[in-house]
Amino acid sequence: MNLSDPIAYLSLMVFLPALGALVLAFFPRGREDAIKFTALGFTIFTFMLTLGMLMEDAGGVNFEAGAAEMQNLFSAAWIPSFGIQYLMGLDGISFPLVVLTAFLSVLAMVASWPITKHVKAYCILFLLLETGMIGVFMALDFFLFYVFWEVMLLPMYFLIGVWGGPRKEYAAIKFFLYTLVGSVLMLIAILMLYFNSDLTLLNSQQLADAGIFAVAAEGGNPQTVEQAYQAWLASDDDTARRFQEIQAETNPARRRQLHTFNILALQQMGQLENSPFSQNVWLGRSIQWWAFLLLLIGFIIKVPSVPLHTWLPDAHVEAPTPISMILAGVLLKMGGYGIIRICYPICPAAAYELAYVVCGIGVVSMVWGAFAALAQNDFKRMVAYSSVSHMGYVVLGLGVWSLGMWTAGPGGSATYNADYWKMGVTGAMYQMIAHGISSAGMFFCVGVLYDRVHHRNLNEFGGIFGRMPVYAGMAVAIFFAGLGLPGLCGFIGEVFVVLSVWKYSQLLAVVSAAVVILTAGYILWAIQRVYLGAEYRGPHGEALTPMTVREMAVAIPLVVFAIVFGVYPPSLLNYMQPSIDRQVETLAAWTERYDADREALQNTLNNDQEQVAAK
Amino acid sequence: MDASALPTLLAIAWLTPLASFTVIVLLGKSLGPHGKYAGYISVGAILVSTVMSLVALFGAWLPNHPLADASHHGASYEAGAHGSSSPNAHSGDSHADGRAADAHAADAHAADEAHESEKPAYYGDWYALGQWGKLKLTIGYYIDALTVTMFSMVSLIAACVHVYALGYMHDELHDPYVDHEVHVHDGGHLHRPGRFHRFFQYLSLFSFSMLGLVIAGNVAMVFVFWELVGICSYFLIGFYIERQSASNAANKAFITNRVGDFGMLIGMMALWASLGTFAFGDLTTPDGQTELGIFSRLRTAENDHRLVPPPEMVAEGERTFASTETTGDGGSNAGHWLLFIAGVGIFCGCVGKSAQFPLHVWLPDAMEGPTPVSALVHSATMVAAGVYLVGRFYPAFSPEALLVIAVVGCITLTIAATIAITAVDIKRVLAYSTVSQLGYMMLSLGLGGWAAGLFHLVTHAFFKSLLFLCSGSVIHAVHSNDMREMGGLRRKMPITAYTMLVGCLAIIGAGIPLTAFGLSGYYSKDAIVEQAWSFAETNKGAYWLLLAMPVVGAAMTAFYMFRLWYMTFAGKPRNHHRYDHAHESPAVMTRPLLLLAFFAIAVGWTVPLTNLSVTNLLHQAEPAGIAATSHGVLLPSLTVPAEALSHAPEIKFKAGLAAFGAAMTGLLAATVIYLWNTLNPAEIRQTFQPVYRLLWNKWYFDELYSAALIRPTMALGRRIAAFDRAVIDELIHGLAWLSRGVSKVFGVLFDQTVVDGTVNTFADWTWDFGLLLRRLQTGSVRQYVLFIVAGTLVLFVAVSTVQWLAYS
Amino acid sequence: MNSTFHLANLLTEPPGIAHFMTVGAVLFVCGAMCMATKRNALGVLMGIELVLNGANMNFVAFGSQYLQNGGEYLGLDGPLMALFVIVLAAAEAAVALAIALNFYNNHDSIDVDRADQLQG
Amino acid sequence: MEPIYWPSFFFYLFAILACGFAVAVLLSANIVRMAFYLVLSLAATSGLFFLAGQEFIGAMQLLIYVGGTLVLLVFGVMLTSQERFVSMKTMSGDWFIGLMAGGALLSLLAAAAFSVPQWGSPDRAAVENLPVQKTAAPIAMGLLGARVDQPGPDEPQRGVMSGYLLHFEIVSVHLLVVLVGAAYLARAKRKTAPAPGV
Repeated sequence: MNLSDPIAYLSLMVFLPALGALVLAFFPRGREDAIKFTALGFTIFTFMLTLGMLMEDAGGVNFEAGAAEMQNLFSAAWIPSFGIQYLMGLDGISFPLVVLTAFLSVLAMVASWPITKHVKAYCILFLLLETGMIGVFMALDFFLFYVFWEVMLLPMYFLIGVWGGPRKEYAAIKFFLYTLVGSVLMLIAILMLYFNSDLTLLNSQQLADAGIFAVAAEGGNPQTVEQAYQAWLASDDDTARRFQEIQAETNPARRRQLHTFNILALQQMGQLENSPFSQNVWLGRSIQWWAFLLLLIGFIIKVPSVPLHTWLPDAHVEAPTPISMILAGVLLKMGGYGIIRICYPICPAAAYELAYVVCGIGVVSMVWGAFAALAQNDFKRMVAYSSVSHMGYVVLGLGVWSLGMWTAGPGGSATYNADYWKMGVTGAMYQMIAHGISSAGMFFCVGVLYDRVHHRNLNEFGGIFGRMPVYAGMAVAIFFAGLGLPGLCGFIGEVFVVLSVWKYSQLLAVVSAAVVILTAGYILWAIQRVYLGAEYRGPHGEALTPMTVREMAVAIPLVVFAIVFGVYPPSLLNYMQPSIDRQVETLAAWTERYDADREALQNTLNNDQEQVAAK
Repeated sequence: MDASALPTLLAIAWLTPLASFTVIVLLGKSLGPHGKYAGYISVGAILVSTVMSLVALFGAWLPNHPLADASHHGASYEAGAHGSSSPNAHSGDSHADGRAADAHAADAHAADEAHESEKPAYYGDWYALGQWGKLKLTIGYYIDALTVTMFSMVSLIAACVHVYALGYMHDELHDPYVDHEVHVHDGGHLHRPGRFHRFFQYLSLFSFSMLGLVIAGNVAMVFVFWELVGICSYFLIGFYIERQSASNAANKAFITNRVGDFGMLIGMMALWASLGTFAFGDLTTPDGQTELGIFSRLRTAENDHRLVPPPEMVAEGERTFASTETTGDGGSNAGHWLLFIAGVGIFCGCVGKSAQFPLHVWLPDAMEGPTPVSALVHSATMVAAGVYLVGRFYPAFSPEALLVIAVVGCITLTIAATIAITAVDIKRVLAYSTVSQLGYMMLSLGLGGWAAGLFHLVTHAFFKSLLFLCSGSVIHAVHSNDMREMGGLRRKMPITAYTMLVGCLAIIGAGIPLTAFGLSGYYSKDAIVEQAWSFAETNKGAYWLLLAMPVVGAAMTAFYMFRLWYMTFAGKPRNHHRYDHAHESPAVMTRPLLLLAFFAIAVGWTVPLTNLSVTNLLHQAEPAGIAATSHGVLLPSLTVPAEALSHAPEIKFKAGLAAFGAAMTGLLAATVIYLWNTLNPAEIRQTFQPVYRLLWNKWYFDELYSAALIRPTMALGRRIAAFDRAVIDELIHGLAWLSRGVSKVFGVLFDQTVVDGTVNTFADWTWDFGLLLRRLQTGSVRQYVLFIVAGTLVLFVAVSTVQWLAYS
Repeated sequence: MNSTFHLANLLTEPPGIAHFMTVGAVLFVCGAMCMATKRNALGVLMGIELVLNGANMNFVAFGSQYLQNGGEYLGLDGPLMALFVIVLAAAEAAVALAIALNFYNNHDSIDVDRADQLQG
Repeated sequence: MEPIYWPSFFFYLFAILACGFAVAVLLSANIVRMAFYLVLSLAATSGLFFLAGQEFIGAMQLLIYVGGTLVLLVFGVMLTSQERFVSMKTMSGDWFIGLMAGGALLSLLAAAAFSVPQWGSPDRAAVENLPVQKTAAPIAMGLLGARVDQPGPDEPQRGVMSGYLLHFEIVSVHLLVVLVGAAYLARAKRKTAPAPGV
């Protein structure tokens, strides 16, 4: 296997954990430590693979920091008759999330050591889950995306339902149903888009960008896009053949469409001037309006946002600690990732129209989650609600379609300046990573206590600082990262988002800024009730022993990253920023065209009416 | 040394405490026995900072920017008068040197003009937190005379406090440390490991954060360090984490500050959305382009450094307010409104940090922290950060925003002073005094007294840290905060007593009136009263209150400070047990006291034979354009007089006498009551029972906030959480139950509450009003006389107000 | 005229109305405070006398031609009013004293705080 | 340096005496001393009246006030001066209230006094050159109904009508009534039982 080929490297990254699951299946029962170490080995190796992309000349492919476009893009036919491809690639938006996933999987596996029940099954499911998660972030074919989405869902159901707390069945079913509803809605949207897509609307450059055919830029014979296009048409590729057939058809009435699941191609189509998704379909709304709505509901269930968030507290409360870490650290990010990768580029007109709804949902979640967190007495539930609140920032930041109508400098004409929008999206992305670290850390901190005293009642804690000073110090650091304290990771994302919102809507900006008070309120109050105080008066006080080395191994990396990302954001932004800028600039340019179109349309309508009136 | 060394020097001064913090965090207790060397590391770090700051000031700044004599009042007064429309009421009988000053005026004026736009400042970026097109959030520095002054002041005081803390926190070196204020379940006291190193770790982090705040080159960076000092304050207030009161106070402090930060965020957003920059200074990028900072954008050289919202701000304002309202010159008001929002927003942050009304409630509770913390964080430096930011951000405050600042400052100084009169906890008296003095600074800044306010910031930092450290020494000696258990201590601890007396005299502004000789507070407080006088004379009407309150406040200040001193050090010991055990503190604690006492006396002076004084240094940092008289746009009747106008001899004369008279009145009252015991405080308390109760309960702010904000918030949180549960469990039954329930509830609600309630309420009101009036009929002749007197006063005030309203 | 107050000119400038008014104010306030603080009815009475005197001072000052500086001038009305005040003060003192004696007879006390039958 | 203006000196002398004794009245707790201080204060006030050029008023002040009213007062003091009433202490709280209200009133009045420039010191030369006038006769004329200081050239009747004859009469009758009333009130009565409800 040649690892310098993206198809091999990326596939390995995705399927290595699954492979590990397969290996574990042959392990004899009873060798629990061996099973755990093997599973840990696979997660570590996956993580090494992701890190390997950061290093040049390390063998294998590498991820270039300053590049904006999709990197390591590869495609292979999977189900050609439906245009389904095995298409994957990474850019600045997905790559950090993949690294985060692999990183948190390692930590979660380390945190899984206290699990004693059905260890083998647990590890297998865990590894399958990791495959699903990484796959979701790398898949660029809608069908493939959906498959990974579902692959991730099922292990999660079992992990909560078998290894969970007292009400685990209830929580698992709830999680499953909610997510399934989201998946179904997403499936409907995918099919809507699929059956209205048409590859033949795209020109050769767009097709190349979408990975329909590869352009050999280096190596023996560098090609131009056109050359590659011709070469592709001449090949015996099934899609190319049908592409030519349709193009050759001269009678418009008999002309068919070449449907595709390719997300990148769908993005291109969605942003066309005469997008096939803009036709009216129902209730005077266009296809993309409905598709956007369905996809959005699917994704905000995952985020989760108010009012579709109630599965989260239950799932978190019942799930075992490592699963909570994964759930909060990675799964929630998929919603945000879906919105930025799928909803906005594919359905820009609908997104433009509904941007306020998205932002509104984000702000409501922020406020709602914060208020609800204030009222919780269960430590884990409190943290779960804080996730709702923090993920609200993500939705808000993704939603701000703020285009400044002025250009800086004297004498400038009114042009679209998307700087504030870029800032918002950057903030949202940053917040996703930061929340991945801080929320996983928070759940871990809860888990450390729960493992010792077997309860999570905030009112029965107190004085932990005196008993477990090192643990308490790290926990406080992580909680402060969640609180958005400068110098820790939570601050950067929050402040980027909040500062960018004003340009879009002053009202939302003010409300979102107010959340900083509530956040401080519930986090400080929780810290006070758990860590401060004279002595621990709850049950099992004797079990409060200092942190073990294993636990430190989980907590220290989280604290370190929380600090690094808080102090020096360019460490992360260098990878993210170009892709975000590119996407926002593309959409800003689209908006400019779209607004001009709408203006022209309005003028035409007015003229018509005037003519009617004149007659 | 070249001025280009300044960023390096100050960066070293700034980062050394961070290094100390890191070392202590990582090594902790392993540093010497019980972490003892952590203290030395921390002290060493702050001494390095101090040295670096002083080197920066004396070695790099002053040689390159020689000080002009800005205190030549005649000259600057004349120079300021040119820009003002107020009639020049210069009295004819000025003395010989006054005439000489007039002769100089023209030259000095020309020189001022030339320097007006050339205020030396160094600005640069270290790295960007994020960059989007032209938008850039950076970590950088902005160094001018104010920065250098603040660096020296902060590091100097921090060094004193660090050294002092070596002695004060000595108990924490014991393992186990016994916390006598905490009882554990078996009824005994809490035994815990000492946390000596933790304390110094936080102190170092605080020093780092505070210096970072001062050196910050843009608003975003200020915000970053703003929060960091907040969190250090949180840790230090809650240092005794085992005490419920301490952790409550820490939470309260941080959350209250967050409320202010919320406003600050709004102000930042308004700026960010309209100007697209947070930078204070202008930066020339390597490719030769100039990036203008906030101040240059708002006060361009073309506009003579007057505050004019740039076009993009007007555009953003119009978008924000959808307003087409026009000003007199045809422009839109929207830009000014936005500027006002930005200014007030930024000021909100300062309200939180500097404990101004209505967010002042946290500071007194913050006294739960160890006393060195109170001295450093909660009196001298962090709480002054709000004032510092107002001063730093001054060019961007519109006159209306300044009025808000002044009014808030005025309310704060009055309320805090009244509360301080009844407080019996020695540190709380000082805490309220701090709040009150911060109110003075805000007032001064708001009234246009830029240099006066910041000067008071510097002088106050010295004498207040001195006062706190003295109180710490007392607490250390008697193991109690309650002044009612002290008395006569000056015989036991003379150094503490007399250094504290120096502090008290400095804070009340003791000096020889009408001369230039006094303790540090004398100069700065007089300058504030002068500015208030100048402002009140310019604007008249109700603005006189902005003069009356500080003068009354000065009397109250003198009263409560000397009440404190007399109760603690004079008279007879009230608690003999405590008195017998009292002792003077060790040298490591008293030496910082003596050093600070020296500064409390002398920091207002000019070094003989040179122009070196804090005032002149501050004058050098005065931003371009703020020296002129400015007029409100949204509130056209508002005029903020130039600071130079307040140096007019008539104003100096009147203000000086008023301030002195007020201080003497307060001092006399305190002496009569607490030293001579001519009047019995208990009887007075008895007479003023309701007022006393109001002040004793701190105007019921805590209760009010609890009832109006905290409890509703918690209730809302519970509602929201309950709502979530209801959605899950009762999704199906919900609607039917709701529709049945609503009709029932509505019937009950409407009939019983609205209909019956209205009728009953009116009846109750009438009854209550009657009872209220009945209480006025005391039947006592003497009280009727008082009513008459009060009525006369009210009548006078009412008539003047009506007249003012009619004329304006 | 210089409105500010200069110590050096104290004895070379003639006193003006303001000076008399200040003395009047002091007497008035002392009187008012006597009324407010004394518990002895006769003390209250003395306070009233002081108050009347303070007021009288203003009449005299405004009616004196030696103090005129271009402001209001009461002319003869000033002293006449002052005269009436003095006379009525005498009458008032007589009646008040009678009341006080009566009160003393009835209550065996001269403490005005005891006289609170009008309390609401 | 201008020579000292002696009336000014005497003004300050009497002013200090009047104010000082007034303050002494206020601060003293002993009723007998208070009466004594009051006498001195009122006497000093009459001195001020003289200085203002109102000899007649000054004289009346001495006669009626210092002579008559105070004798009456002292008489009252003696009638009621039992041991427990001679010196009644005021509560500190009352002092404090009084001081605050009084201080506010005093600062208000003093500020008012100095707020009008025309009420300041007159020109010394002009004052010194004023002719000396007798005041008793015009006042007497005024009481009898003729205003000598306001002769109405075009309206001769007006000067006569603007006098104080009527007021004088009213005051005279009033004085008479007061004398009768005071005698009635103060006459010795048998003690009656206190009214119910007291």
